[in-house]
Amino acid sequence: MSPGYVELFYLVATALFIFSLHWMNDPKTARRGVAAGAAAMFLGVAATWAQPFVVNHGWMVLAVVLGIAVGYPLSRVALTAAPQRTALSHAFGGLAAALVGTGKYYLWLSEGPEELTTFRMVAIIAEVILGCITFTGSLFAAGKLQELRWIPQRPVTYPLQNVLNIALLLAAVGIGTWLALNPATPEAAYLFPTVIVIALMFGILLIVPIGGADMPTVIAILNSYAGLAAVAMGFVLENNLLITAGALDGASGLILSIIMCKAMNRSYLNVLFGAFGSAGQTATRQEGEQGEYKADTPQSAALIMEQASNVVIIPGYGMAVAQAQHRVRELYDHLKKRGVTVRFAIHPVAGRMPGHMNVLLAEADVPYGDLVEMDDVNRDMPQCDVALVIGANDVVNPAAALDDSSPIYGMPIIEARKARTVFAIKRSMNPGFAGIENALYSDDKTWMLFGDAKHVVGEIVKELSGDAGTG
Amino acid sequence: MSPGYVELFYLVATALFIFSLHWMNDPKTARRGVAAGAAAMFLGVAATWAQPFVVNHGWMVLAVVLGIAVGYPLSRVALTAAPQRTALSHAFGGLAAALVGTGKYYLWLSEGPEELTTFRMVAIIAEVILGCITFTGSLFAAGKLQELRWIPQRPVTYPLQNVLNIALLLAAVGIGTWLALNPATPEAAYLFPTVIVIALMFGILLIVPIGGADMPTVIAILNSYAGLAAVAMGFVLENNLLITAGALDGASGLILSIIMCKAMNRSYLNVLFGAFGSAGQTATRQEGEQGEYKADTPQSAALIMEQASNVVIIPGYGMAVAQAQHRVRELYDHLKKRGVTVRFAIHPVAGRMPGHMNVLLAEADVPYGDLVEMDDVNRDMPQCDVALVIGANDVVNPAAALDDSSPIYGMPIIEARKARTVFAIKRSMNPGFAGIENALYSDDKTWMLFGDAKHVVGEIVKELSGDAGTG
Amino acid sequence: MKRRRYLPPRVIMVLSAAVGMLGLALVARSDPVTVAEAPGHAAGETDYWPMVFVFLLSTFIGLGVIRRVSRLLHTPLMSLTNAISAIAVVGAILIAGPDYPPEIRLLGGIALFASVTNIVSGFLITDRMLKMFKRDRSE
Amino acid sequence: MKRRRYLPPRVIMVLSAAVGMLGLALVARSDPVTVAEAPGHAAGETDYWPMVFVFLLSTFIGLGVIRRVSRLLHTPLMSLTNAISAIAVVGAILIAGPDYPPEIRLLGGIALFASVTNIVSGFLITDRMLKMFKRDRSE
Ligand SMILES: NC(=O)c1ccc[n+]([C@@H]2O[C@H](COP(=O)([O-])OP(=O)(O)OC[C@H]3O[C@@H](n4cnc5c(N)ncnc54)[C@H](OP(=O)(O)O)[C@@H]3O)[C@@H](O)[C@H]2O)c1
Ligand SMILES: NC(=O)c1ccc[n+]([C@@H]2O[C@H](COP(=O)([O-])OP(=O)(O)OC[C@H]3O[C@@H](n4cnc5c(N)ncnc54)[C@H](OP(=O)(O)O)[C@@H]3O)[C@@H](O)[C@H]2O)c1
Repeated sequence: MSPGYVELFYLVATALFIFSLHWMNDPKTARRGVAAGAAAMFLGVAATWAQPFVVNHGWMVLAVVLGIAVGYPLSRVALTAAPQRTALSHAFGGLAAALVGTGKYYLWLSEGPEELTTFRMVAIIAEVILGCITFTGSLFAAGKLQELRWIPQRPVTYPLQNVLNIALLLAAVGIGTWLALNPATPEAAYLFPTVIVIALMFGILLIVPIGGADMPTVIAILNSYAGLAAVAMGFVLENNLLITAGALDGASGLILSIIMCKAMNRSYLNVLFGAFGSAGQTATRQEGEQGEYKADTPQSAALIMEQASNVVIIPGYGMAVAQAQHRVRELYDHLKKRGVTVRFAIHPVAGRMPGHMNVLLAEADVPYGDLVEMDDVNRDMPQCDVALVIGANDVVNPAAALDDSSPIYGMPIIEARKARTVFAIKRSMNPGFAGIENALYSDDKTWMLFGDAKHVVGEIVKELSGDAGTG
Repeated sequence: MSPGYVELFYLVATALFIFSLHWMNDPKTARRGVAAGAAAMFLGVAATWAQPFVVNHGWMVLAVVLGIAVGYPLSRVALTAAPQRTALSHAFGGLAAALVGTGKYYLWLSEGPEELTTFRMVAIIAEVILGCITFTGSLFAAGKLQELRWIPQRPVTYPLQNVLNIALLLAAVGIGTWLALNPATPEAAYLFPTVIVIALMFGILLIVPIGGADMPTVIAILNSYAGLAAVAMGFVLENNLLITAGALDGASGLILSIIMCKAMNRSYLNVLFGAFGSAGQTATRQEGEQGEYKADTPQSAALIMEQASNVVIIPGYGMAVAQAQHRVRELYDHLKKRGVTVRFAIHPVAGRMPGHMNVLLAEADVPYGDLVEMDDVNRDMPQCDVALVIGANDVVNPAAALDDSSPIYGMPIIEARKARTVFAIKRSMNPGFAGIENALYSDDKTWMLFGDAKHVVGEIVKELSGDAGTG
Repeated sequence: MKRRRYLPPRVIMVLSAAVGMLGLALVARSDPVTVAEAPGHAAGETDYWPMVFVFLLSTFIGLGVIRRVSRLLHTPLMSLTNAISAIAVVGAILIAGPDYPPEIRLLGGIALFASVTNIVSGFLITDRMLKMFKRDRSE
Repeated sequence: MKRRRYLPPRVIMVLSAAVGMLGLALVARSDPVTVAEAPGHAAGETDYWPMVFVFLLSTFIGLGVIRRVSRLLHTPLMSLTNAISAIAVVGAILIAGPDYPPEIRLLGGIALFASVTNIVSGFLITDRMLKMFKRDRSE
């Protein structure tokens, strides 16, 4: 344990971290939560750094300055790139944990092998394995999300994949256990690096079979790994702050991933090993009958919405891709001005990360009081005159409710089909993330508005404002 | 710290205690909560006892057997005596903490005074002071609640009371601090007992000026002291289970007392030092004008309720005193049978302990779905045909809402006065706990039904059943 | 059912600050004494910080969990926490059990008796009360 | 707003049991080794139990608190917890700071750089997102 004054700071920091997360339960207090979290982090760093045995100040200041130099631009990325940034950041976190564990191991090995008790070795091995998996796994996930050309988007599957992966993991754990029991053995010189290499490989192989669109769930899981790595580091360094903060993180990742799995009606195992939306599966689906559909123009859509009294806008991933949120807010403003009740129906997994639509609409200055959760909006759907689907697909797919052979059967959806009229903006009749047909588009009351979401919504706005300058 | 296997049991016990309280959030899981709590206690005892240095088995078994012999009958007391039992039990808890602290102190003093570090001494002193206060304070509170003849019910006040009390507490803390800094000093032989005696006296003097009816709040506060004493004991014995369980307890007492203070619209300090409802205060109040009132008979009340479509029953302390809950349930049954909608309006501080009415009605087999909380029932009050007030007084006193000079002004009440007709069952026009007049009884639409609640409700039931055999 | 939040963050903040201050006071006095003087315990003595952490965290959990207990069950809650406070039994065993001088063991024995009384009566009466709560009569 | 309970007690129960089993495994191996072999640490070595308690309690707090985070804020929550996981910075300082061999300090320095990057970008982007959430336009 650290000296008393350091522990006191750690205690206060722990309390602040807890408040930080507690305050996230309401948008009104959420910014205070960020301040509390930052303050806690500052206390933790200051108290640690202030200890007399910390002497390499120059070297550390350099690292901090570099960290700020890289971190600041990373905080200015477009919000559409937020998932990639989070993944990249987890990779850094995993790297840090792995490096600290490795450093501590070699330090003890050379200076006092008797310090390498079983407990500490177990913690070090756990830290290093979790850190390495998080590192490569997150890097790979970030690459998939960024749609880097040389990283396959579609799940890559091959025979015995899961068997191979599990064998690898078992190998790492096995070697780790052996090391824990014989920490100072001469073989350690190559066995410890072997564990590192296996864990790094496992991180990649774990992500390879998972489709790009499952990445948000994977990121949440990796978040919880990063937290657990910090906990293990805390056990190694006998540091309570690392344990508490890491445990909070671990819990957060766990709960977010569970929320996402539930909202997609899938199990954890299915996400990790199911290779959902793999090429083969999609192909079969594509063969299904292509429904009839009717296209319409933004102009007539504008006319009809103008006369409606109750419009529900259902945004999805397409709005994020097209960066259409600002146009959508203009549409919202114009309709409101004409006395139309406009609300946004937010599906928990619309887009590519939890809360994705909320951030985009908040960015465009839509007041969050007009964002309605799925359960509440479904109740009012029959009273809705126009449902405007903007780049959403799976989250309004009636197959989830009606077709029990569909892979998304059982996933709760926004019941756009219950509205009197439906307009759907998308670029083509291509399916969405789950790769399946959507019967809503061939429904009698549905009109398709083909085109990029930003452009189409812009056209509608232009029509409503009766002014060519708005677009 | 204890050996690993003991700590493992402690860890599981801690988790079980947390679940135990967590499951109390719903009546459906609450009994599971008790089981979890008992299991946790069992694990804690078993793991501690199983340690090899525990050798006095005969002596301890004797203590346990005696404890069971006394504890079992205490668990069979009438539910009206539940507050006294809880208070008595806190006294035992305080006693145990004080004895353990004292024992440990003298043990270390004789066997190794160097073990008496400042940290441990602070913890021992805190444990002993908290334990002693809890012991005498709870005993005295139990006596007041039991209405023992030789313990004054009314608050006893005298000049400079608070000054004296605070001086005493400061003396105990002062001596304790000095002892903590000089633990093995020869003066300890009489200083340590002095601290004990002062703390014991303080416990009594703290309770003397508090009226019998404020006892529930005091009991909750003493509960949190008992918890904190256990925490201090945990610090002394370096025992994590004592710390966690004690902290849970401390939090519980704190929150319950805050809830009660809020529901009575009073501050903590006012409860502890306000001598609320003291003789002088009541006298002044009694001089106020005695309102006009109209009495009625159970028979006509039965007639009117039979014809009502919506009856709200508002029980209070009088129902508990008269043990009328079974009769009330019969009334509820008869009215239900006739198609009348009957609900119970439960004020958070009706009766003499939080949730008092809920337990009584549950005892009489009234389904808890028909118990409505204050805020919900107040909304529906204007649609209520008959409000039947059974031995409640302060919780329906309109002065709390209307008369800003009233001592209970600002306390949220059940708005019986908004119902079309009010029947009020009590034995006289005497005031209730707060000792103030109740304008509801002199309201135009109110009819008084004088008599013991059990008897009066029995009469109403007899009338409704048209059958003399029911009473 | 709408539940009020009984402990605004401010209050919790102040409480935790108070705990922090207490800690500070202990630190200021305790560190030199223990490290320098306690033989045989040199490494273990200053390790009370984990206990302070455990205390802080359990208090947070307690506040969070108790705030969500149903109003309906406040009376049983009081007797349940009363039973839980009988955890002092662990301390009683540690004083009564070992081969200590008889007067110490006597203190421990009384404490053990008192705690067991609480355990038995506390859990039993809580269960007795809870058994009576029924959503509808048929259960 | 109706919130679902994502973690039924059963799940939590199983998780805590798992933690307990882990603990058991550690105990079984660890106690004899550490007590007997580690010189100079004899008293301190077995004291990892408080850390296990701290871990268990923080996990409970985390589960309780995160479950109540508004759905609206799940994206900022992800980046906030990402920033909090940069607490690894503390470990990085402990490796990079002392007078250790240069290759160890290098590892620590890289870890420090990586963690600081996360701290800076994590908190700033979270705040940037949260700034955008407004109840109505006038705020
Ligand atoms: N949010 C999360 O946390 C999360 C996590 C994991 C998985 N998921 C999954 O992601 C899916 C989200 O559903 P969703 O309905 O939002 O998205 P979706 O089902 O992927 O559909 C998006 C639709 O937007 C259209 N689109 C793409 N770019 C566009 C553009 N520039 N302009 C106009 N339209 C465009 C696409 O059709 P065209 O190509 O024809 O334009 C596509 O059909 C769900 O299946 C969910 O399970 C979400
Ligand atoms: N629940 C808690 O946690 C708690 C804690 C602390 C303080 N308190 C205080 O306790 C009070 C509770 O209010 P309350 O309305 O329930 O009680 P109350 O104001 O004390 O009134 C009880 C009424 O019942 C009548 N009564 C007594 N025995 C009776 C019998 N055998 N038959 C019929 N009537 C009988 C009394 O009038 P007669 O004498 O004329 O019959 C009295 O007016 C509040 O002031 C509250 O602040 C409650």
